[in-house]
Amino acid sequence: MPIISYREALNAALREEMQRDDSVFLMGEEVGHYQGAYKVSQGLREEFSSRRVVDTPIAELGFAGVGVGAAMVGLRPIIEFMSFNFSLIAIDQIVNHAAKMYQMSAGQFHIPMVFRGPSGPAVQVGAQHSQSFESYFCYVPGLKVVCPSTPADAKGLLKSAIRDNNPVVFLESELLYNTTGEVPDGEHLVDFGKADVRREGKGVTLIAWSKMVDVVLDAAESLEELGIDAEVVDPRSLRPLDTDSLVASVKKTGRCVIVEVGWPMCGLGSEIAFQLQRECLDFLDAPVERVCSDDVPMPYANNLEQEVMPQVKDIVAAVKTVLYLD
Amino acid sequence: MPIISYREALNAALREEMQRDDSVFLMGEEVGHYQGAYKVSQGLREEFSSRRVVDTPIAELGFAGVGVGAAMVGLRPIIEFMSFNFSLIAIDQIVNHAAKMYQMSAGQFHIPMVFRGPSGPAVQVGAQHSQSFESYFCYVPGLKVVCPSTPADAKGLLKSAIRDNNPVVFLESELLYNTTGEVPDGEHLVDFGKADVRREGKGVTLIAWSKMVDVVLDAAESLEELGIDAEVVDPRSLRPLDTDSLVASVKKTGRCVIVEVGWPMCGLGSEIAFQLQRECLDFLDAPVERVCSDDVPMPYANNLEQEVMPQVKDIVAAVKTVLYLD
Amino acid sequence: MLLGSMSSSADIRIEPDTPEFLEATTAEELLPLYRTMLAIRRMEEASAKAYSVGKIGGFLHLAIGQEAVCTGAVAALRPEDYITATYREHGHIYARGVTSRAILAEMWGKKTGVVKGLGGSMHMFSKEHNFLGGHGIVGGHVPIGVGAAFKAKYRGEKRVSAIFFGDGSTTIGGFAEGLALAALWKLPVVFICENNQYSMGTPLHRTTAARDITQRALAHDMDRDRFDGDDVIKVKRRIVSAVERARETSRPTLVEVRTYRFRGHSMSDPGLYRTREEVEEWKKGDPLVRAKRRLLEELKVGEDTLSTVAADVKEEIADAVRFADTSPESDSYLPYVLKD
Amino acid sequence: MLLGSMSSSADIRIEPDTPEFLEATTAEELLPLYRTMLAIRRMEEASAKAYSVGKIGGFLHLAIGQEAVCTGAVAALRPEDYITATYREHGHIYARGVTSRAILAEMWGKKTGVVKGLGGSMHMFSKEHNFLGGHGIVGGHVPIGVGAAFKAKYRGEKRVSAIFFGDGSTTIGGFAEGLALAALWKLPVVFICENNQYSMGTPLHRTTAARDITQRALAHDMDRDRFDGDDVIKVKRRIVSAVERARETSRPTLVEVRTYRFRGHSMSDPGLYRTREEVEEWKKGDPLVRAKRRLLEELKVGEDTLSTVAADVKEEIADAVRFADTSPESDSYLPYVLKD
Ligand SMILES: Cc1ncc(C[n+]2csc(CCOP(=O)(O)OP(=O)(O)O)c2C)c(N)n1
Ligand SMILES: Cc1ncc(C[n+]2csc(CCOP(=O)(O)OP(=O)(O)O)c2C)c(N)n1
Ligand SMILES: [Mg+2]
Ligand SMILES: [Mg+2]
Repeated sequence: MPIISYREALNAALREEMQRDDSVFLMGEEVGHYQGAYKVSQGLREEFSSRRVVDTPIAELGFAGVGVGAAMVGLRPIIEFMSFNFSLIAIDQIVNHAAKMYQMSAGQFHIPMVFRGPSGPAVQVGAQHSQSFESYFCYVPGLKVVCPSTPADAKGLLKSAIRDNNPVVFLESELLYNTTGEVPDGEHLVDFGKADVRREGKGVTLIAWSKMVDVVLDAAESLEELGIDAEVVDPRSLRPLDTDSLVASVKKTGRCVIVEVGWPMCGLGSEIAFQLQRECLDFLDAPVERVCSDDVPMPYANNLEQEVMPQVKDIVAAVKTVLYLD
Repeated sequence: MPIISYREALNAALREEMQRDDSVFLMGEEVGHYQGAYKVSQGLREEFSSRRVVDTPIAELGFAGVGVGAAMVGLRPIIEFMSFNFSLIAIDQIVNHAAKMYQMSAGQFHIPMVFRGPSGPAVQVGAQHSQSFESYFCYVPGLKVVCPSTPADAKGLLKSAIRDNNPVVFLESELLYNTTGEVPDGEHLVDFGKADVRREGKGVTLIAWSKMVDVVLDAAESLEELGIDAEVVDPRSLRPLDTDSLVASVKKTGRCVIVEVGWPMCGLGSEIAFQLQRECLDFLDAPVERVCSDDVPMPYANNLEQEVMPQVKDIVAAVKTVLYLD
Repeated sequence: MLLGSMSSSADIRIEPDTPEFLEATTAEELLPLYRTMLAIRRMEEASAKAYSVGKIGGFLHLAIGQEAVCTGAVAALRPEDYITATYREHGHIYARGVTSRAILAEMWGKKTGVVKGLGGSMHMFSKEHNFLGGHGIVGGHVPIGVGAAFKAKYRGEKRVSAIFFGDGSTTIGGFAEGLALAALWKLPVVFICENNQYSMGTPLHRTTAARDITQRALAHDMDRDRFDGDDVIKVKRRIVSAVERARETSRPTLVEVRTYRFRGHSMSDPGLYRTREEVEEWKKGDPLVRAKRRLLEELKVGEDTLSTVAADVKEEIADAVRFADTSPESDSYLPYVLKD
Repeated sequence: MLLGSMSSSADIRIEPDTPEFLEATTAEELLPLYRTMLAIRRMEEASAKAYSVGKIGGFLHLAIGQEAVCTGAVAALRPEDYITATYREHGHIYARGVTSRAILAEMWGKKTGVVKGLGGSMHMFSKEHNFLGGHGIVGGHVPIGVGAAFKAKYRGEKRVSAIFFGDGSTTIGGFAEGLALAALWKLPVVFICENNQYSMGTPLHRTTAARDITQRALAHDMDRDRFDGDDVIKVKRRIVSAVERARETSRPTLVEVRTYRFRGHSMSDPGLYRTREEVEEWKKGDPLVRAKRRLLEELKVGEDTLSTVAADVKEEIADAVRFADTSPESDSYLPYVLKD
């Protein structure tokens, strides 16, 4: 299998789906002439013309709404947010319009569209550009939410998202665009609602998604040195969430640490913890722990940014807590 | 103590704080000439003039931002959203600006302001007007979130919110505006971060806020008939959250049902459940349960709306579950 | 009269209310439009009544007084054209061909409603009629209507997207962005502002510094038009010219139609912010009265014909009410969360 | 030249680049402005260098080429006036009086930075200087600046709020709403669009259908002005008239200043969307070159004076770099989540 980057995998998914179906188009700031702020859409305007790779002015609410309207009448829009931080400006279109149209119209209008772009902190981009809003989108019935952590999942989940008949919020990570991995050529679909056990283990379950999977895998290495055998599970799609797989892992290990780069309160981690305690309270040998970013707006300075974000050492410490070590 | 309505209690808080401090002003759609869409600001324009009771055009993002700017330079704005459903349009100003200004400016600019208005479903107002966003605001460091369930708390918490030096999201309920209760005249402040045990009991802890407290109190009556002795705790302020009181109650009862009118996934209920299992796993005789609205956009028809929202019978059923009855 | 996009706003002419300014018409054209307006009026009167006895819940926004705008504008469109509207959309969807039965049953929250009781008064949709709703967030539907026009252009279809909104919507960002994108991309949109002088209790002069809503078009060199909405034929003619420009040259137009709602913003609004005199003054321009007078006086339609129309409408609405009353309650909403 | 709000946009005149159109000035006035511009240029050159070796992280947006706009505009304001700006704000905050030490230390993420390393390049604030930031969400700061003007009027203070933003910000709702509210409420705002022809890689003609950004003012009968931003004295004069109108009559103005950034949008942008010729053409209007020429040729300032200025600026920036280099790392951010 060819080894390509997460960015190239996304690009391939876009290209293949646009080749397959003329109703698919990409719209957003700098997606065309500029080739994408993060070059995810590299070459697409040349291949598909400005009709299908549409540069927009800075008007997130407006062009997200244009996507909703176009989806109602039969197109399959992919709306790129240059960063999901800017999706807050457009969230009314996502939550109040895209997610509700199918129900409000009693099934007459469905919204086959994707909102995608990088989410979560990058490097030193400050408080307004370093946020994670998984839980905002997961909260809303009518939306699906996915979050690939590998190039192969990036491709397979994006292709599935584009073919889905519902609005899908597709959260990428700027920090992952350059990571590489094996990715199947051509048709490669990853279904939603299927977690991926990235590492098997019996001592503790570590749950993470997107960029945090890498950090957690590193932590698992460190833990191994300490003789702790960690299982790492990546839910991949957050809504629908593959609770069964998460529960199965925790039933096996009896302990769980959820690692997310967002803030603690009302993050997706709490939801997962709720579900775990409900489904397998009697299997829990310790409370479910979570490691999140500190509960602060992201500071700019590099040292502080590192302090804020979950690090291997924080994960190791949390694992020791649930193992009642130290 | 005089008995007044929740609406009048809010009105009194606004009036008293505006009398006390000229830097306090109220801004929003129809707050002045029209006396408020729900009459919360009745009479205020007559007393304080249009300078301090400012009618706006329909431009939630804009006037929320005007509030943030005015707060930066020394005023204490109260921004009314005619409904918190419309706060989504303005949420960028709340999350990206109001909540972050103090940190981004390294403490130079603080934002002493209140965003207030009705939140949650009313009666048959449909999918776009029936939403609850507690968890969106609770997620954000830099915000405080409060949610009064009684007239006395409405007054005391609103006065505290107006005096707070941070942005406070103040969630009212249209369904509570007409409820009445004893409210102290004049100076009456309720501190944030102090839960209120609305009913003592030993058999199960029921946690609810805003309008759901009434439903839960009704459920407690029904439970009493079944011989179940429920404790009802209203956190009142959701961020900061009085985890200690919630934990104390659950340590006593060993069982907990959280009732919220929002959707299940990533609601505040999951956060509370996370904290409870972390703080008192060994005291839990059953998993923490939650009763939420069904995970759907709100339908219009009255019978369906009732089906969607948490009812006494749903709460009773959940309590039976955590008591392993039936 | 189409205003060239370069003219300054001072050029705008509101036509005086004299017969010479009425657009020529025939009984064949006007009578069906009159019938539509009358049916909308009677339907809304019936819903007001139903609301007061609790058969309808939630918010109910009536357009009584404004019927000529939706009726004339919808008549200017072809069936394949798209329509997007606000919560005040009963007239638009009726004019588009959805039955009074389906509309009233919807407000009653019944299974037989146009959206099976899931949407209610504010959220009616009909795919068959290219009617894209019925929306409750002020300004939110504007980009959606622009999206429908985007699709028409994308597909090379000669279809127009008509977007209706109130005067109060013109300050919100969603409207500004929708307008800007349609202008930039030259999309076949007709933006139709139903300027009924108020957004809830706020008169237009407290909503905007401009004297005229079509000034917004100047920012984008967009075509614009502005006129009184009391004469349904005039509305139709003027909108036709914007529609055909959109269809043939894919250029959007911002149209402002001056009108008035005779009732409150919604059923819960006593309308204290307007004087009785003001309301009475506007009622003199009642589009139904006006159309009826033209039919009788200018177009020589007999009283008996109009009586037949009135009786026919009365029976239609009575039947629709019976239908709504006797329809089964709405049932499950669960199939409509996610599409397979 | 102030454009009356009623004039059609066709009236707008971009002044030709000939000496007769230069506003009269003196060496006393121009020399300090020149020094400011030079310091901004050198400071930004130093930060570009620091970025390339990793001393600065995140996004870094330079305004090299645009210095006359912030320098001239800030000179038109009084210390009590408020300023709100974008992420491209180094020049504005420097012109306002914050030291190059505090600015560079901020970009370096140091404790001695103007916001203690918490904000970085994009988020600088100085309460002492009535400088309200440094904001990263396009359009988001516009209503905030309007809010500062609201407070001035609320308190009856004769203070003006100047809001800077790019050409690309003019399509977003936050800008539209801020503009509309300032017009409606007659607030003392000067909206200053730094039209550098591009928003990232998008040229203005792909951002808006209008030929000119000040057309947006026509929608609100707002005063407007539009001119080239290469001559710092002209910028100051033209902004002064808007500022004084705001101060004296509480009327907002929309000003568009045409300018150009010589570098990419941010450090990571190679700027492939512009031709070398285009960039070279604009560089001929370099505001520093222009000011220097005027000082030498028209105002007879000696070469030696200018050399002294250059040396002085060089030393200032070298010192600031040393200061930033040697300052301690930023420490705790925790005290800045909630104020007591
Ligand atoms: C974003 C948003 N803000 C506020 C409201 C509440 N609201 C509903 S209708 C309305 C007035 C709208 O006035 P206008 O646009 O003139 O339309 P009209 O009702 O007169 O037809 C308001 C403020 C809303 N639905 N959406
Ligand atoms: C709401 C929002 N959308 C997108 C961006 C990403 N972005 C940052 S600057 C920029 C271009 C802005 O162009 P312009 O307003 O002309 O200002 P300039 O950078 O030219 O000074 C974009 C798209 C953002 N910061 N905020
Ligand atoms: Mg109106
Ligand atoms: Mg620009």
